Amino acid sequence: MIAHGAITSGLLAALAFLAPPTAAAPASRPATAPTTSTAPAPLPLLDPNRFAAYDRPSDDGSAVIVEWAKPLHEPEGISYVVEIAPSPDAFGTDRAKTVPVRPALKATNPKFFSALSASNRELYYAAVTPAAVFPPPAPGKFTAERIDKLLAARRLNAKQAARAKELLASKKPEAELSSREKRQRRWLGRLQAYISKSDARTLKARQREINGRTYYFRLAVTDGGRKAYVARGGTPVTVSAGGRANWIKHFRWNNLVFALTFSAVVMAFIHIARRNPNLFIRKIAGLEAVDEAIGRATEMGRPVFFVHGLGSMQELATIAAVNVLARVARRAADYDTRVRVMNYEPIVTAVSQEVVQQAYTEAGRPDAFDPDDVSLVATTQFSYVAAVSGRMIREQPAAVFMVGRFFAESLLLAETGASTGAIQVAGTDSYTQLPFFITTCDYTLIGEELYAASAYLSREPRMLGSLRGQDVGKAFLMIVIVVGALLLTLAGFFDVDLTLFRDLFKPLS
Amino acid sequence: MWYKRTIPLLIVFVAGLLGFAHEYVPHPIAGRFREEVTTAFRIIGGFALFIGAYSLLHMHLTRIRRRQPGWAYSGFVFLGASVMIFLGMVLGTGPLVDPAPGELTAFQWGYDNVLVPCNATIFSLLAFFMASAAFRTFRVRNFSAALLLGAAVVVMFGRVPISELFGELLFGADGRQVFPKASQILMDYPNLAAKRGILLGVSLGAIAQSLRVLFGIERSYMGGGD
Amino acid sequence: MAIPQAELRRLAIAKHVIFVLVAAAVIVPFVAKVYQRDFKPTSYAEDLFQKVHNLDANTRVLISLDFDPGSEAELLPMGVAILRHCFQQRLIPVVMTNYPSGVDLARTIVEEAVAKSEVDYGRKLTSGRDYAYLGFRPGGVNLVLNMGENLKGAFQTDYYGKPTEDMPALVGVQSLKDLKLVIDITSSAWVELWIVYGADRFGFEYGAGVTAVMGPDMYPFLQSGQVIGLLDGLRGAADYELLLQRTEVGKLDKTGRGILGMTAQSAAHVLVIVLVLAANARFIFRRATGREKG
Amino acid sequence: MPEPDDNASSVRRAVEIGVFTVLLAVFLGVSYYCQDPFGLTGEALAHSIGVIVAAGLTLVMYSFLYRDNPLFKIAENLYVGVALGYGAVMTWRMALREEVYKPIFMAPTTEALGEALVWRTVPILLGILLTMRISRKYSWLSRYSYCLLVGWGAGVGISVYTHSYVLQQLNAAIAPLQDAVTQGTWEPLSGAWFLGAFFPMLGSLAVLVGTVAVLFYFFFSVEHGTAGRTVSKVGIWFLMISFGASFGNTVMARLSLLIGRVQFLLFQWIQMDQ
Repeated sequence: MIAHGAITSGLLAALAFLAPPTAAAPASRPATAPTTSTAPAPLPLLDPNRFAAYDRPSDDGSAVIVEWAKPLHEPEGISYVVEIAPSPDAFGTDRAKTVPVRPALKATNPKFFSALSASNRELYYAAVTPAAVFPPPAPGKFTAERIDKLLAARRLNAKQAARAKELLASKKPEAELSSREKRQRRWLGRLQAYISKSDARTLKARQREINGRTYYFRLAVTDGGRKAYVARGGTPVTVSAGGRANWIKHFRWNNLVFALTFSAVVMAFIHIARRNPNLFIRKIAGLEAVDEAIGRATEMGRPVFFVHGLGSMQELATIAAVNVLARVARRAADYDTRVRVMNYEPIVTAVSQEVVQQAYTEAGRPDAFDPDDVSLVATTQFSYVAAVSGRMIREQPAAVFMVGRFFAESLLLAETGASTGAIQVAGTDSYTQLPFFITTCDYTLIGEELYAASAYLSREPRMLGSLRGQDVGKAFLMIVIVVGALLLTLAGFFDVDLTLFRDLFKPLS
Repeated sequence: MWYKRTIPLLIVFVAGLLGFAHEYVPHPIAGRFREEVTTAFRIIGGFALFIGAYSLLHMHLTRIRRRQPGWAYSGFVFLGASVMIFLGMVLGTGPLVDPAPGELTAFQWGYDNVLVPCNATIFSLLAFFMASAAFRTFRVRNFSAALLLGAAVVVMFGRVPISELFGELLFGADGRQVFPKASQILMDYPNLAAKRGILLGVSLGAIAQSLRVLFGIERSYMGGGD
Repeated sequence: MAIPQAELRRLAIAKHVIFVLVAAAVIVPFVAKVYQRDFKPTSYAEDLFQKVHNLDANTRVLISLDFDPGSEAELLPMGVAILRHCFQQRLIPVVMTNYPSGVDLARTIVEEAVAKSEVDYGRKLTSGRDYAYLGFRPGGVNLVLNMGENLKGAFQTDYYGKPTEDMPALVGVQSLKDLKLVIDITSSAWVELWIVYGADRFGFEYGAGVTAVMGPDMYPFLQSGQVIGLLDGLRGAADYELLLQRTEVGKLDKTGRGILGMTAQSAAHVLVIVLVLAANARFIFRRATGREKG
Repeated sequence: MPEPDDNASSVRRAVEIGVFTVLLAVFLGVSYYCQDPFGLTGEALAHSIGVIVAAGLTLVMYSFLYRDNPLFKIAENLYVGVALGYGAVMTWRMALREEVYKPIFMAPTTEALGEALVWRTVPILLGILLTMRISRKYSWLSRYSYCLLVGWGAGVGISVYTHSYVLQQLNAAIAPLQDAVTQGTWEPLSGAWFLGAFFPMLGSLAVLVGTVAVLFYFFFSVEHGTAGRTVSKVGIWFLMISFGASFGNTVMARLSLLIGRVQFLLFQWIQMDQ
């Protein structure tokens, strides 16, 4: 034992004498052939204390990070190689692999590393995927041998194996096959697909297992010929790490914070609105148009049309439309004006009937309600157009409300309504149809204005509260956009680095 | 009540929480979980397609049964549907085998020559109605409508190649791009700004809507009943 | 104020006169064979074209044709042009659709592009090797999420019933993460679903072809880089066809539906513009003279 | 649903029937002359008849331009039915056959069958539950699967909307104004300065102002004072210009569809040379 130790220390001494061995050996080469070229610049020395390997954070365990300090002086034409070995004593044998890596500064990758830390601006990193370096054996092709193996593993029975082999060997062209043979071939296709699918799954599991093992790393800098290891006292430094699957994506923190904060605000306002349904919400100008239009219809003694569009009862716009209808019907009942509701959807029809009946009851004239005024007029898009347009021309309504979800029919309906000279009020969140309403109607509730109008009328806490919550979100966005743009503009003029500020809102995935 | 409402609402909440949380987990388990869940949803989605077909047929059937106005036309819905199902499931390659590349079956004939022309034509009708509305109803009622129509005219003109010839006629060879450029500027700046504003607002609305669903405040998607 | 019956009848006549004018504006350019074949492609179409043009041979490009025959006129020429470009560049297009009613339309597009490209580039194109047509699967956004984890699991067979597992056209494509470029051609919200549930999560570059109705809505995504190139309506298709023809002058046939349609499009637009201006000039004049209320 | 014009005079109806008969004859004549179906066999015959049917349906659809009529209604309903049938067949072929029938009934080995049963039984049961929606009595059962879909969608939605819409757009919106300036040339008032620096900066400023003003227009929590009204007015201007752009593009889209049909009629039905 002692003798052994002595030999080791002796060797170490000898090595120290020759030190640095790795750098010295290639460096001496030009000296032996000084005539061919001038001596190249020495390879940079890398700080062994800042060489490390660790699991890549926030990932699925598929990579290990190797990091080292960027040398102060980095000559042209040098590159870095990482040596990876499954055990510390495997270096130098064929069990260790050498991988060229292209390093980047840690600060340039905000996904995995913080740009805040000053040291990240001088540290290089490279990601190594062990399964790519030590690939698991590829699953065999689907041959007779493979079939035998599958048979041995009892994944096929003898009959299946025999049939598969026979089919595999058959070279009969597709056109000559009988329908039974064709069916068998399709079976073979399915079998092959099934086997390759399970092979792919096995491969993935093996790769994951390989990535999870611990590996040993050495780093060297090279100019193509010479190679200098990161060394301490002449010995290459070995670091070790393995890939681990992590549980949180740290780089999505801004997403998480926004989502949670915004959710909390919305939920809080819904809660507040439940207690106080008079939560302030600005009056929507379009709602005055509703009263005006009904007033005019009363003066003229003509009906009011309420056109629902094609939306189903699940859509926000339709829910909002029903709230607006409640108001329209109530006013109409007060003034004793007839309201005709044009429906496309059976469920919306039922809900609308209820709402109109309720309005008449509230106005104290339940007997004035005629269920036929709220009817399902058609079941296809264009027959709806034809039916509603026909009624408009015949009955000449004084006011037409088009509220809800609209598609291509909006233009035709609005045009017919305009041609009869009715006052038209529209409201929809179908942005593609809004241009037509704006140019043909006297008043249009645009997108969220419709929701706001509905919340204003119904005082329903969930609508009211979430509208207020969204307003807080909007205020935040407006402030960030204005302040952000100004800050960045000023920073540009005064040459201040505001990358950090921008990273606050950078979405990473 | 418990089975009809409470458990479904619990399912919404738990499924939603898992859907939300797994977005922040890099562990392969999260990926595998997503794969399994989305595979399951694809299978469920196949059944969902039938509900749409059923409710449409049911509606037309009711129309025929109750002799509602125009009920006879609903017969053509059944005619079209049954012929297509017959061609697709019985004739030709049958229900189990797919056609080869380039092969024409009676089913595809029906698709190409009935469904395609009808579907493609019905929306082209709007070209006519739009032109007539352009003359009869689109009016510069106020400043807003004037801006809208002005922008529309600029875009309509700039988007077609004839504007390059007009430009050349008016401003010489260098002027070919005047009108296309004008429409592009309109798209690139004011249009972008407004669309972004709408997008931000609408997405906040969508998030709020998701939250209401998640916490069982919004239940309209569940349909009627207790 | 009710409009008198005489006025209504006059309006109805005006309507039918306009219908005839529109039909004439659209038909005459084809009958007279007046085609404007020279114009400057829009920059966003050029961006998409260059992106496809600069991919290495054998790169897999996923093309999702999410529309039904209702938008065929605008979107079919785009699909054909992009697929032909892929074949020209020896890329391997992988085509799918999210529309059950568009399955055979997408097949038509693929087969048309294949037939034309076989003539143009003089090589036999085989399904499963030079291209893949996967067809439709239900699931909506869940399908996209599923493809992001395991594409071949989502599509176990292609449209023609062949298993995808060993398909040469899909070698190296385990999931959406392995793709460099995805192009969605659509008439619906799918364009945004592919951004939200696809491009932003799985890291591929994303180009879009949309109907003109949706074109203006795409600008926020173009500016933020979430969409790298855009074909906007029939004009977008014409732009792409033009760019493709310029790469091989005289070799490709000149019957691109987009380019041919541009003259009719021009004529019809001019008609609509004249109608809008004339009607509003009359309106403003009458309002100024007090004959019509604002 | 009464016809919009069932009081049309019998004279008018007679004229309409006459014109229709003439048009039908013309259609058949043109079809015969251009397509020559009787001189063909096999696939060519199928193709030629297909073109005639398609052209006929196209023209029937356009008869709606004259007025709503029975032929149009027949075509519209037929189309709805064909679409339905096509959808049903495709649902079977590309969804249920691939996801349910094949893995279970056509499993290549027992092992594959076992795997399919393990992973697919629950989703299939949930799918069947979903179809309970069509029953009045048991429709509540469908809630179990529907709630799963809706809940998952909502949960994933919160995260992805925050990512793709809010953060991505916010990140693009807070671009500094002078980015454009530094790219351009610094020779104030020269042509190159206007094009390279001034206009882009103006553009960025317009985008900034427009985005904020539009957001403010949809802000409902405060009563708009004078300043508020001004900002929200600017917002509405931006909205109007963008609606104008959408309007122009929509006109373009609809005309493109018409052009597509005209191309079909001229080049495939009448077989005009291109």
